[in-house]
Amino acid sequence: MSQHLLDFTVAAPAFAALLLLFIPVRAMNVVRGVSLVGALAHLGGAIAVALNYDRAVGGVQMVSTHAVVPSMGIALTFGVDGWGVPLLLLTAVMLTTGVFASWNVQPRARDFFVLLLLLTSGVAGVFVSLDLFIFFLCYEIAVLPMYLLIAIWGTAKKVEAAGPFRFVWKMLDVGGKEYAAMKLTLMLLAGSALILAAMLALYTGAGSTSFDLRHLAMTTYAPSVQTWGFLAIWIGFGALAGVWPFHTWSPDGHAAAPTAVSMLHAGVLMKLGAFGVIRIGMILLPEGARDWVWLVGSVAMINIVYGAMSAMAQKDLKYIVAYSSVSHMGVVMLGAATLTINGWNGAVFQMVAHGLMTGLFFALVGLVYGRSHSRWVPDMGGFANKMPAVAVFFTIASLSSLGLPGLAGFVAEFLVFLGAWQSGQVIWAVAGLVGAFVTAVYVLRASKSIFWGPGPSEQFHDLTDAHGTEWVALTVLATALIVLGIWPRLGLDFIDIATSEYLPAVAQQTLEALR
Amino acid sequence: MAETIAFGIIAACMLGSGLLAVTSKKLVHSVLWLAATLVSTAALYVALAAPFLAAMQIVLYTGGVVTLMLFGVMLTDQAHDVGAANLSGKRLPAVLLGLLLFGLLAAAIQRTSLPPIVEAPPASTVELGKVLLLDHVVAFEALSVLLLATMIGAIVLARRNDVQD
Amino acid sequence: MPTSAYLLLGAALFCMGVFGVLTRRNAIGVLIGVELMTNAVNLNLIALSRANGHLTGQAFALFSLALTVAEVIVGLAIVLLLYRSHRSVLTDSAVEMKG
Amino acid sequence: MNIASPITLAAVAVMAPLATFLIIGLIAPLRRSGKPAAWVGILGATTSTVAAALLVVDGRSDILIADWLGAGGKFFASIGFQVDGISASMLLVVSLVAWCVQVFSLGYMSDETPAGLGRYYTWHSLFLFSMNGLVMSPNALQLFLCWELVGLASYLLIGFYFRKPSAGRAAVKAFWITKLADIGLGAGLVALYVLTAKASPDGLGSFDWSPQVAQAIGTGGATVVAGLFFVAVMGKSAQFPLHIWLPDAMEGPTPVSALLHAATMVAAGVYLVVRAYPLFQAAPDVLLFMTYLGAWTAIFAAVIATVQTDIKKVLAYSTCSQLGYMVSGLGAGSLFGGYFHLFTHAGFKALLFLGAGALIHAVHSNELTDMGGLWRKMKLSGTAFILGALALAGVPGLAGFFSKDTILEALHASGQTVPWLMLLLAAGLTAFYMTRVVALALFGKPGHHTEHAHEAPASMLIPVLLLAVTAVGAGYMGGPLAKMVGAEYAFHWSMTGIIATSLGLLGIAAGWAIYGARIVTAEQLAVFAPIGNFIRASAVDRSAAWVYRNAMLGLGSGIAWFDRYVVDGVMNLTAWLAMSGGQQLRTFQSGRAGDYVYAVLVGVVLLVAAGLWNA
Repeated sequence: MSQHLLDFTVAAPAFAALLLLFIPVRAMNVVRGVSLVGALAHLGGAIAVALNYDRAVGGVQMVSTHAVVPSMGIALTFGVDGWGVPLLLLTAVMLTTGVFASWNVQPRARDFFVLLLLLTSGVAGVFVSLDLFIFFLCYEIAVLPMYLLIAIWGTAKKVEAAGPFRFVWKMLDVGGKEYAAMKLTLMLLAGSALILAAMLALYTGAGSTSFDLRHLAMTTYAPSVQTWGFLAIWIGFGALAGVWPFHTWSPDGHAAAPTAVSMLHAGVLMKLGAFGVIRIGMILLPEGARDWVWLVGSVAMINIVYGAMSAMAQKDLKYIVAYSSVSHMGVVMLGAATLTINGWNGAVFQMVAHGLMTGLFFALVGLVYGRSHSRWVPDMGGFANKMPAVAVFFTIASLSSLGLPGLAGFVAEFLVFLGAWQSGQVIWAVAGLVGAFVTAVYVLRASKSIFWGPGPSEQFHDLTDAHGTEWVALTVLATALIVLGIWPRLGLDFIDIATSEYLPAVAQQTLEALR
Repeated sequence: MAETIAFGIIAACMLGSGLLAVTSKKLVHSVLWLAATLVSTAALYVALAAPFLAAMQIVLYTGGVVTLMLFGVMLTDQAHDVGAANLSGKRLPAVLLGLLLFGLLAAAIQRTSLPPIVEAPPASTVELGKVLLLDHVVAFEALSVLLLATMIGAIVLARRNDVQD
Repeated sequence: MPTSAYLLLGAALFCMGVFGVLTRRNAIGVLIGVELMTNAVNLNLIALSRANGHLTGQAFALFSLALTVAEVIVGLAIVLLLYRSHRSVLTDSAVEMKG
Repeated sequence: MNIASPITLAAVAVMAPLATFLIIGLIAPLRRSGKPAAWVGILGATTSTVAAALLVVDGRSDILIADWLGAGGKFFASIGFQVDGISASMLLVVSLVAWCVQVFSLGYMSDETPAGLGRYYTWHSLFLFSMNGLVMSPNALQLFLCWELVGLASYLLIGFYFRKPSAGRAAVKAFWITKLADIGLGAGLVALYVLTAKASPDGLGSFDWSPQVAQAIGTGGATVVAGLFFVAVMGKSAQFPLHIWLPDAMEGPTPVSALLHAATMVAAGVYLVVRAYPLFQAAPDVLLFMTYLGAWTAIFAAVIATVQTDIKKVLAYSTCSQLGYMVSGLGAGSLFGGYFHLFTHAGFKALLFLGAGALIHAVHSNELTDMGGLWRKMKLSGTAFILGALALAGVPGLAGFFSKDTILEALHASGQTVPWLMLLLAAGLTAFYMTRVVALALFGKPGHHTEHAHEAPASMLIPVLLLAVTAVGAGYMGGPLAKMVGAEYAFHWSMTGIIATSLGLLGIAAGWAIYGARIVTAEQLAVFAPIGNFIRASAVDRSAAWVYRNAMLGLGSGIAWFDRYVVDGVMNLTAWLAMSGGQQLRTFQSGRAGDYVYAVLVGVVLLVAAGLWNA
C-alpha cells in the first residue's frame, strides 16, 4: 500500500481532471463535486504520507518506481523526504481551499477545474519526484496551465505608458490579462530553457545512464558544470521564485489571475522555483552553490527590501500582495543562500508559511474584490463595519506577513535571519529585519485603509461578510498559520531531517558547525 | 562487359527521359517522360536483384501515379497549356544549383569507400515478406494507417464544398 | 557494376528532380520533380541494400514507394483544390502564407 | 502554603486569559452579547490574579520548558514558565492592574454596543495572556514572542474605535514605531544566538540571559546584544526619541491607556532589562547610555507634560518621564531601584488613569478646561486621583516617594551627577504638572459639563479605590520585594531624599500658586510659552512624519516606478525587440512555395558542403 501512496496522491487530481472531461459542462454541482473529491483525495493522500513517514528513519521513503524509458534511464520515481511532507501537505491544502475559493467561478467552470487539478498534480509531482526528467516534466505541467487560467479567467488593468521605454506600449498591451499571461509564460519558459540545458549537462556529466536524483547526487561534476550549471538553474528556477530582476511577471501575473489561481500560484508554484534551486541546484551542484551563494544571497536581499518598498507604493490591492510575495520569496532564497541548517530550515518553513499566508491573502483579496468590484485601496475604507470576519482574517494574514510571533511567518523569518547571521553575512540579516519592518508599514497601512475608518462609501453597497464555502478556505488557512506559528515543530521536525541529511555535503561542513 | 553495356543503355534511357520530364513544355509530355524514367529505374532494380520491387515500381508508379497525374492534368485543364506559364524564368540558378549539388554528391560518393555489389541470387519475395512482416511490422501497420488517412484526406480535400447546398 | 555507379546515377536523377522542382511553376510539374527525387532515393536504397546484402533497404524502398503514392494522392487533391479556388495551378498564385 | 506547584499556578495564570480569549473570540454569540463576555473576561483576570497572589505567597522558584525550535536534530529554543521572585511579583502586578481595569471598564464602556464590548474584552484577554506569558518567559526568545503579541494587543486596543480615523492612525503608528524598535530585539536575539553558539561545543546557541551566558560572550558580545535589546526597550518603554507613539496611543479607551500604556505594557521594556540584567551588567557602555537617555527622557517628557491641556496627554507624557526614571535607575546599576519604581508606578499610574477615566466619563471630554471644579461632584474619585497625584509627585510616605528615592540614591551613589541633577529637576517638574492637573480638573473654574457630572458607578469606584490603597501602601513593600528580587532594601533618609522632597514640595507649591490659588496668573507665565512650543513633542513627531512620508514613501514610490518602468521596461523592451525583429523577418516569407524550395535546397547544398569539408 505505502509504496503506491505517492502515486495515488500525485495522480488523484490529474485523475479527477480526466474524469471532469467526461462530465457535461452544465452539471455544475457534479463538476464541483468531482473537483472536491479529487482535492480531498489528494489531501487525504498527503496526510497519509505525513503519517506514514517515519521520522526516526529519515531519508527518502515510500519510493515507487516505474520505468518509463529504460534505455535513457528515465523512470517515474516518486519518494518523499522530510521536505516533501510539509510541501505536499501545503499543496493539498492550497488545492482544497482553492477549490472552495473558486466554487462559483464563471465562465467555463469545468475547464477551470480541469486545469487547476492538472496543475496541482504537476506541483505535487515536483515535490516528490526522485527523477530529474520527471521533475522537469511535472514542473512544466505545473507551469503551463497558468497561461490559460490567467488569459481566460483573469482580470487586469492597463498600465499607462511612461518611463524610458514608453514606445514599447504601442506594440504591447501592457497590463492586459493576455499580456500578463503571456509574460508569465514566456519568462518561465525562458527559465525552463536554462533548466533544460543544465539538466542535460547533469545527465551527461553523470554518465548518461540515469536521471535518478540519488544517482546524480553521488556524481562529482566538473568545475565548469558546477559553476555554469548552478547559475543556469538558479536563474531558470529563480524566474519562478521571483528572483530579482526576473520577478516582473509576478505582479502582473498575480494581479491578473483569478483568486484560486493566485492562491495556488503565489502559494505553491513560486515555491517550486525555490525548491528547484535548492533541491537540484544546490544539492546536485554543491561546488557551484558555494561559488554563487554570495550572489544568491545578495539578490535575495534586494528582493526582500526592494519588493517590500515596491509594495509600499502600490495602490492596487492585488499588486500589494503580489509584491509582498516577491519580498517574501526573497526570504526563502536568503535562507537557502546561508548554507546553514537554520537558514535552510527557515527557507523551507517559509515556503510553507508564505504559501499559507499568501493563499489566505489572495483568497481575501478575491473576496473583497468580488464584493466591492474594486481593488483600488484608496477608494476603500470602513469595510470592517460590513465584513468583520474578513477584516479579522486579513489582519491575521497581515500579521503573519510582517512576521508577528505566534504566526508561521515569524518562525520562518527568524530562522532565516539566524542562519544569515551565522553565515557571517550580518548585512543579510539586517536587510531581512528591515524588510520585515517595511512589510509592517505597508500591510498595516493597507489593512487600515481598507477596513478601518468610517463606514464604506455609497459605491460599495453590496458588501457582505464571508459566507458558506468561503469560510472553509479562510478558516483552514488561518488555523494552519496559527498552529504552525505556535507549534512550529509540526513542520520543522520533518524539514530538519532532510536539511540535516542534505546540507553537510553541500556546505562541506559537519552538522555541528552548521547549527 | 555485356552487363556494363546494359547498365549504360538503361542509365542513358533513364537520365535522358528524366531530363525530358523536367524540361518538356507540355505537361502531358512531362508525365509520359516521367513514366519512361520510372520504367528504366525498374529495369535497374532487376539488375540489382530486386524483381519484386521492380514489379511494384511498374504497378504502383507507372500504373498508378502516372495515371493519377494524367487525371490531374486533365482535370485542371492543363493538357494543352504550353509555354512560359509552365516554366519559370529562373532557369540558370536552378541549373547551377542542380549541378552544384550533383558535384557535391558525386564528390561525397567518390570519397566514401563503399562495399561492392555482392553477386547473389535475387532476393525471394518470401524473404522480403518476412523482413516486412517480422522485422518491420510496426512500420508496416503504421503505413497502412497512413494510407487510410491519405484516402480519407484526399476525399475530404477534393470534395466539392457546394455539394451540401 | 560498382555501387558508386548506381549512387552517381541516383545523384544525377535527384539533381534533375531538383531542377524540375525549381523551374516548374505548375504544381503538377513540381510534383513530377519530386517524383524523380524520390525515385532517385529508392534507387540508392536498393543499391545499398544489395551492397550490404540485407533486405531492409528493399523493405524501406517499398515503404517509400507506398509513401510516394500517398503523397501524390494528397498532392493532387491539393492541386485540385488550388485549381478550384484560384482557377489556376500555378504555385505563384497561392501566396496566402505570406508573412 | 502548598496548594499547588508553582508551575501549575503559573500555567493557570497564563492560560486562564488565553482560555477566555478563545472562548469570547470564537463563540460569536457570546461575544456579541456584550456583558456576559465581559464577565467571562473578568473571570479570567480574576483567576490570573488569584493564581499570581498564591504564587507570590508560595515563594518557591521553578521552571518548566518545552523544546520549541531545533536544528540538526537538537533543540535550541524552548518555551515555558519560569517562576521566581521577579516574575511572580510582576505577574501579580500585571494581573491585579488588569483585573482593576477590566472591572472599571464595565462602567466606563457602558455606552459601547454589546458587540463592541465583546470585542473589547476579547482583546483585553489576549493582552493579559500575552503579558503574563511575557512575564513568565524563561528566556529572551519567549519574551520576544509575547512582546510582539503584547504589541498586537496594544495595536488592537488603541484602534478599538476603528471608525475614527485618528484612532486608526494612532494604532498603526504605535505598531510601526514599536516594530521599528523591535528590529533591535530581533537582531539582538540573533546576535545572542550566534555568539552563544560560537562558545558552545555542539554548535547550538541559546537565548538565555543568565550570568554564565554573559560571561561566555564577553563584554563585546554583551554590548552588542544589550545595545540591540535596548533599542527595543526604547520603543516599547517610550524613550526619547521613540516615545512619539505613546501620546497618540491615548486614542484608545482610557482603561486601555491605564493598563497598557501606563502600568504594564510600557513597563515590559523595563522588565526586559530587569530579566536580562546580567547581559546589561556586562555591557557598561550600554548602561551609561541608558542612564543618560533615561534622565533626558524623564526631564524632556516632564517639560512637555506641563503644557498639555488633554488630561490623558499629561499622564502619557508623565508615563514617558517615569519610564525614563526606571531606565536611568537601571542604567545606574540599581536593578532593584528600576524594578521597584516599575512596581509602584504601575499602581499609582493605573490609579491616575482610571481616576482620569472617571473624570472623563463624567464630563465626556478629555480637556482639562472642560473639567474644573469636579471635586465637589466626585469626592471619592477625586480623593483617589489626588492620592495618585501625590504619590507620583513623590510626597513622603506615598509609594512614588520610596521608589524614586531609591533611583536617585543609586544615581548619586554611582557618581552620575548630571543625570542625577536632571532627575531631581524632573522630580520637581513632576510635582508641578500633577498639581496643575489636580488644580485645573478638580478645583478651579467649573467647565460647562461640570454641572451634570456625578460620582462614578461602583464598578468604576471599586478598582479606583483598590488602586488608591496600593498608591499609598506599595512603597512599604520595598523590603519584601527586594527579597524577592534578591536585593537588600531598607529606607533611610539621605541628602538626596531631602533635596528631592524639597523640590517636589516646591513644585507642588508653584503649581498650586499658579493654577490653584492664582497668585501668579497664567498670563504672566506666557514668557515660557516659546520654550513649551519649542520642546513640544511635535518637533520629534514632525521629523518622524517627514522621514515616513519622504524617505520611506518617497523611496517606495521611486523603487516602484523603477520596477514598473525600468526593470519591467527592459523585459517589455525585450519582447518589443523580438516582435520588431519578427516584423522585419516576416518579409522573408514570400508565401511562394518555389522560394521556400530554393531556400531548402540551398540549405541542403550548404549542409552537404559542410559535411564534406569536415570529412
